[in-house]
Order: sequence, then structure tokens, then C-alpha cells
Amino acid sequence: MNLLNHTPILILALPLLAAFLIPIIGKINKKATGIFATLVLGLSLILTIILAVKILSVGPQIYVFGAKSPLLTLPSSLKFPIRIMFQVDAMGIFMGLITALVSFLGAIYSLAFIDKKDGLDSYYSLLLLLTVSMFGMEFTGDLFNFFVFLEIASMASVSLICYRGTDLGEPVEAGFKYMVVSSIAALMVLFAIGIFYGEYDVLNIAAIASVIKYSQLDKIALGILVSVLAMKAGAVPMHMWTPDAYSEAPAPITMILVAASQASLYAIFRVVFSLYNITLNTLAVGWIIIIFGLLSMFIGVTMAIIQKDIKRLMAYHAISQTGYMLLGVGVGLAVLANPTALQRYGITAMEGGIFHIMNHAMYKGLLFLTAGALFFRTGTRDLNKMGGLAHYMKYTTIFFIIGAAAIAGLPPFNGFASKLLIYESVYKFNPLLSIIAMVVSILTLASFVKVFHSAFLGPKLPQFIEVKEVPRSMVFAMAVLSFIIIFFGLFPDLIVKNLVHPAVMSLIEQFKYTSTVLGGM
Amino acid sequence: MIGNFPYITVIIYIGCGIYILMFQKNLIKLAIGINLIENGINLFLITLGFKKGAVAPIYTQAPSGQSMVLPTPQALTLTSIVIGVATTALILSMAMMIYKHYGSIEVNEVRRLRG
Amino acid sequence: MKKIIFGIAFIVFFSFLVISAINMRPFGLPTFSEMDDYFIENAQSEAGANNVVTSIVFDYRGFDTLGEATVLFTTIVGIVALFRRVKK
Amino acid sequence: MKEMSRIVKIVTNFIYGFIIIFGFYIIAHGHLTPGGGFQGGAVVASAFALLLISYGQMKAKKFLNINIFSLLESCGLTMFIVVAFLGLGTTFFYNFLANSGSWFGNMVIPGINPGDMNTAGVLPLMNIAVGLEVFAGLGIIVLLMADGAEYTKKKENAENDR
Repeated sequence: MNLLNHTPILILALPLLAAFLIPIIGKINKKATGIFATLVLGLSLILTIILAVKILSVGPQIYVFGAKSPLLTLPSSLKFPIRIMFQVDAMGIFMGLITALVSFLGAIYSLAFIDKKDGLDSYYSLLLLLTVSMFGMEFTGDLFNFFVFLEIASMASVSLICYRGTDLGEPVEAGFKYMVVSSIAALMVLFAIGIFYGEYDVLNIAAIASVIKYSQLDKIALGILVSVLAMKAGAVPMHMWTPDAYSEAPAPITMILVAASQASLYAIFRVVFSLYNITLNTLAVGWIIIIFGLLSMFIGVTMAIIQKDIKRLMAYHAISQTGYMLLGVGVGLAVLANPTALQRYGITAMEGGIFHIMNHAMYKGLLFLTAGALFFRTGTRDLNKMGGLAHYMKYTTIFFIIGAAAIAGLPPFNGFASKLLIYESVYKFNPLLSIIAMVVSILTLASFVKVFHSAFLGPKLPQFIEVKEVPRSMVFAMAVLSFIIIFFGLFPDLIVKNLVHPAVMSLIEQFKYTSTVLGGM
Repeated sequence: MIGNFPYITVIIYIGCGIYILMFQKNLIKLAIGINLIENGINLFLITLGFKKGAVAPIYTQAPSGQSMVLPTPQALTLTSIVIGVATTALILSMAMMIYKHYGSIEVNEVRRLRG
Repeated sequence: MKKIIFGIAFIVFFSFLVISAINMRPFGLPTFSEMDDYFIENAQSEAGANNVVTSIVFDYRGFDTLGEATVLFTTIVGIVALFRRVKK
Repeated sequence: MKEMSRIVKIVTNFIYGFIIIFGFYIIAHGHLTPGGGFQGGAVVASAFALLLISYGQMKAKKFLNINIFSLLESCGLTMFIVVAFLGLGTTFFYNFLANSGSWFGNMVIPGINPGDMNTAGVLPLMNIAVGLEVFAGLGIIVLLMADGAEYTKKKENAENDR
């Protein structure tokens, strides 16, 4: 009965139990909900780290629900699994680490950020549910279970976007837009699951991957899944909801929403690499993902330069950075078929793309937290109204500089490490793509210099006289993020070698993924 | 081809929902559109699980000697119906709140977020 | 102009759906059904319930139903947060 | 919402008890007859909606109290996840009570049988937990949306007065 081989479910079930208890605790006393939620998220962060160490040393972990033992995947008389199971491999736990860290820091940040007057228990309950649904999306090995957690993620994020909507109109409009987009996405995912169930009468990802034949139906299911999950991840053709949703949500929630849309990005990679892998013609689908990435990069940054609202500007940058990840992994997918090209630059491209997911979550989270700090003190998000804040908010200025330098890809910070990997490998695949990526990176730097100048520099404005530094819990959250950014920037190969590389290999080797389930322990 | 006629009617049903979502301008109609697609896909799942001349998979006083319909789509549809209820409840509450703040529920007038 | 783009997108998407409906498996006779046959035979002995669908919903795929109850709970907390009276 | 005429109220007083009992019947017999936690909860919640409509939103607040529903809902969900946790000895959702002779553990006669309530281990407990959660939750949704309709309608009257 040692709890260690139950860690995959404990990471998820403890915050879920806490989320159910919070309305009761909220009735007893208001303040306790925040601290209770932060403690539970801290506990699940520790459990995620334990699970990560175990997976990187031993190998992918399986957890079957309701069977005689957690590892009994196949019932005695059948050749494929019938129960729901968690299949956590290196890629899943890589995303799990991002989710755990981002939501723990978001909870600490919102201890001081959210006003204590009302609706506190709803806020923390929704924050826990959003975290649980992201964990579920990243750990599950069952298609329908992924659909249920996708639905919880969209419900929780819509409710959190509308959190400030009781007396303001815009958050509810942003929430409505996001709700319509994510319910269409979830329904089309359900339609694709119906197609897979109709064809193979099985719902487990590894089991479908072993019998998939890339027939006419599978092409349609692949088309639906990739386009719909790209819409959820904020890629260009359907990115209209991203600036509204990110700018109207409270700052810590925007940080977690960035990680939530990256969970949909992870879902695209899981569908494309673990479900189809060689069976789909990799060049065509690879190029489609590359085009998604290029469009997102370019349109994201060009729209960002003309923005006046600081959070909308950062939201457009989030779209353009998602383009980098799609580009990196798209190149990896395009050359998946011929092993020589894959060894030469395909794997480094994917390493760059996936490492960029972690880096992006860190520095985009830091930037949104600094924007939240500015909003917390000055009450406005409009760059024209702000000015000369560097005089009063020293720490926030330092954190903003670190974040802006990291997103622009300046050397000592983590953005540079992953972008360099992408530039190198994409250049070998097709020089033009790499040049576009560099131009976009320069435009990113330009727009952040503009933000830094208009928000922080300039004379002391009269209306900001009484502005002082943000409370300690917000500074602590930002400090942890900037420490990670600097640490990843200085020792990138340490992270790439023993965290990102196993994740990439677990995506590429579909045989290992299916054999852990069907091979049966 | 004619054997798959139930699937085609379900697809037409989903098509109406998508048509509403794309071309209607009223928020409540959008909610109805999403509900149509939701029910359409539930029907699609159920028609997947049908077996000719079979009985519901319940053993209490079941007519003896008959095969049973596939149970898994019914379990999936149960979950999907409750998700439909939750989605519709949330969308309608947001439509109410938008009406409270903007005074109208036409998509063209509810457009303060620009650019 | 916007309407034409939407119209083309709608027709393309609708044709995808119709193609998938046409070469889906024949309506009354499911080609593969080992998983469901296993449920029909073993639900009574393993889960002990006469109603096979309930045994799937709560025992074989119980984690889905936990996720399901969480979806309903999320919606309710979201609506409570939306309609709360902001105490000035 | 204004309250309905007297006839509706009398009929509602008579009927709503039976609807609630029927809902609990569906919840309790979830593992024998068609139905279960979700369907039974929805039937019971329809009784609350009937009361709300017939008595109008102001009066219904006296006997349909949101705090009790919120408490019931959290208890139902906690019971559900605790029952799932109890199976943690082997795995998370393990049906440890089935065929174990204790609470709901009688052996089931294979094949067609008249159905015995005392079977299917964890399933009846989960059915009751989910039924509790669904009817309390849908009760909250119905009350809040009625409340929201009043809240937004006041905006209309305010505009007309201005």
C-alpha cells in the first residue's frame, strides 16, 4: 500500500478533493481558502517532481483505474485494454511539471492580487479545477477521458475569464467568445472520437495506435483533430479569442491559461506522434503544421506592435511564440519518415520546439505577472496612461526587463537557448523559415522596447505619487520565475539532455508507447 | 450506402447546428446552435452502437434469447449529455450578463473589444 | 465578402462530415465489438450490476464520471461566481 | 418571475412530493433498472423547477435555500471522491465491495434475474453520491438563473423609468 506507485492519480485527485471542499471551507472563514489551495498545489508540485524523477529514471508509468493492480492493462481474455488508464511518459511529465509550477506560482500570486471582499471560494475552486483538468489532459492515455478533461479546462477557464464580469462588460464578452470556440472544439473532438470508436471499437490511444490503418475516415479524423486543437492552442486561423481572453482575465489566471493552451498543443503532438506516427504521410502534415506556425509567428507579432493595451500586446506575443513551437515540431514531423534527416536536424528541431514550450510558459508567465503588478498598482492597462513607473516599482521593473529580454531571445536567458536550437535545425531543413523566425524575433524585441519605454521610463507622473512596490507574495512569485529563466538560460544543455531529449524520444518512438500498454507488464 | 442513412440524417442535423453558429447574429441563437450540434453528436454516438434486433443491455427481466446492444456508446453519451447541460447553462448565464452590461444581445452591438 | 468565405468553409466542413458518414461501418451490424461483448458477458460477474451501462459508467470507466461530475461542479461554481453580488 | 394562479399552486403542492420520490427511486435502483445518479438527480431537480415556477422567484427563495443546496452538492461530490479513494488499497476506482458479502456485496445470479438491490458493491453508493450532487447542482442553476433574470430585468425597468 505504499503511496509511491499511486503518484500519477494522487497528483490529480488531491487538488480535486480540495476543490470540492473549498465551498465548505469558504463558509467557515474566507481567508483559509487561499492558503489551503496554495498548500494543496504545493503538495501536487512535490508529487509531480517525485513522479518526474521516477519516470526519467525507470521509464513510462501506467496507472489503470479500477483494475486489480495499477499495472494490469489487459484483462485476462482480451488483447487490448478496456479500462481508463494514465500513461505518463517523459513528454507527459514534462508538461505536467510546467502545469504544476505555473499553477502553484499563480496561487501564490493571487493570494495578494485578488481583492478579499467576495467570491474568493469560487475563484480558488476554479483555479484548482483548471489545474486538475490540465494534469488530466497531459497524463491520460484514453481518448474520451481527454475529451472530458478538455471540457473541464474550457469550463473552468471561461468561468475564470468572466470572474471580473459582475460589474464590467468586457470580461463576459471575452468569456463568451472563448466559450463558443472551445465548445465547438470539444464537440468536434468528440466527433473524431466517435469515428475512432466506430472503426476500431476501442478508446485507448495506444490500442488505436497499434491498429490504425490511415483509411479515408482516419484522414478526416486527423484533419478535424489537428485543426480543432490548433484552434484551442491559439494558432492563427482561429486566434480571435486569444487577445480578448488573455487581456480580460486576472493576471495569474492569464499565466495559467497560457499553460492550458499549451496543453492543447501537447494534445496535437500526442495525436500526431503517438496516434498516427509513420502511418500518416509525414511530409504533408509536417508542412501543414509548419504553415500554421509561420502564420501564427508573423501575424502574432505584426498585430502586437500596434497594440496600446499592455496585456493585449503580450497576448499577441503569446500567439507568435506558439508559432515557434509549431515550427520546431513541424520540422521534426516533416522529416520523421527518413531517419538520416531525422538524426541530422529533425531531433534538434523538436528539442528546440518542446524546450520552447517550457521557456515560453516561464517568461510569458513572468510578463503577465508584471503587467498584473502594474494593473494592481495603477489600475490601468493602457500604455499611454502609464509612465515613469520605474521610479516607484523597482522589483517589477527588473522582472519586466528579464522577461522582455527572454522573449526577445537575448543570450543569457532561456528564450535564446530554445530559439537557437530552432534556428539551427530549421535552417538545415529550409533556410527561408529560419530567416522569418529571426525577423519575428527582432520585431518582438522592438515591441517590448516600446512597452518598456512607455510604461517604465519617463518623468514621475503626478497621479502615480502614492504608488509603491507590490506585496511580498507577488514579488516572490515573480522572483521564482525569473530565477528559473536565468537558470535555464545559463545551463540549457543540462535541461535539454535529461528532460527535453527523453520527451522528444518518447514522442518519436511510437512502438515504445504502444508496447508499454499492449506488451503488458 | 442506403444502410448508412441514419448517419446521414445525423450529419444533416449537425450541419444545421453549424449553419446557425456561422450565420446567426443573436447570442441566444448561438446557444441553440451549440445545443443542436451537441445533440447531433450524441445521436451520432448512439447510432454507432446499434445492433439490429437487439435489446437494451439490462439483465433485469430482459426478454430471453435476444442479443444486446453495444453499451459503451450509451455510457459516453450519458457523459456528453451532462456536458451539454453544463455548456448551455453557462452560455445562457453569460448571455444574461452581457444583456445586463451591454443592453443588447446582437453580436454586432456587443463588440467593445477591438483590434 | 465575409459571408462567401464562411459559406465556402461551411460547405467544405459539411462535405467532410458527409464523407465520414458514408463510409462509416454499416448501421445495424457493428464490424468490431470485442470490447462491448466483454462488457456484456463480464459486467454481472465483475461489477455485480444487472445494468451493464451503469456498470461501465461507474466501474469500468468510473474516472470519466468523476470528470463528468467535475464539469457540472465547475459550471455551478462559475455561475455562482458570475451572479455574485459585489459587496461595495 | 411572478407567481402562477392558485390552481397551479394547489396541483404543484400535490405533485412535487411524488416527483421527488420517483427521482430517488431512479437514483437508488441505478444498478438494476435503466437510470442512475444523473437521470434521477435531473428528475428531482425538475421538481424544484416546478416549485420555482409555480410560486414565483421571490416566494420560492423561502423554501429553496441556495446555501443548503451548495452544502449538499459539496457533500455529494466529496462522498463520491472519498468512495473512489477508499479503493486506493489496490487502485483508485477499485470496486472493493462487489461480491464481498458486506454492504452491497451479494453474488449476482448470472443471466436474466429479477434483480436484487443488495448487489453491485460501490455502484449504489456512487449513484447516491452523484444523484445528490446533480439535483443540488441543478437546483442551484435553476435558482441562480431565475435570480439572474430578475437582476437583468431590473436593468430594463431602470431604463424605462429614466
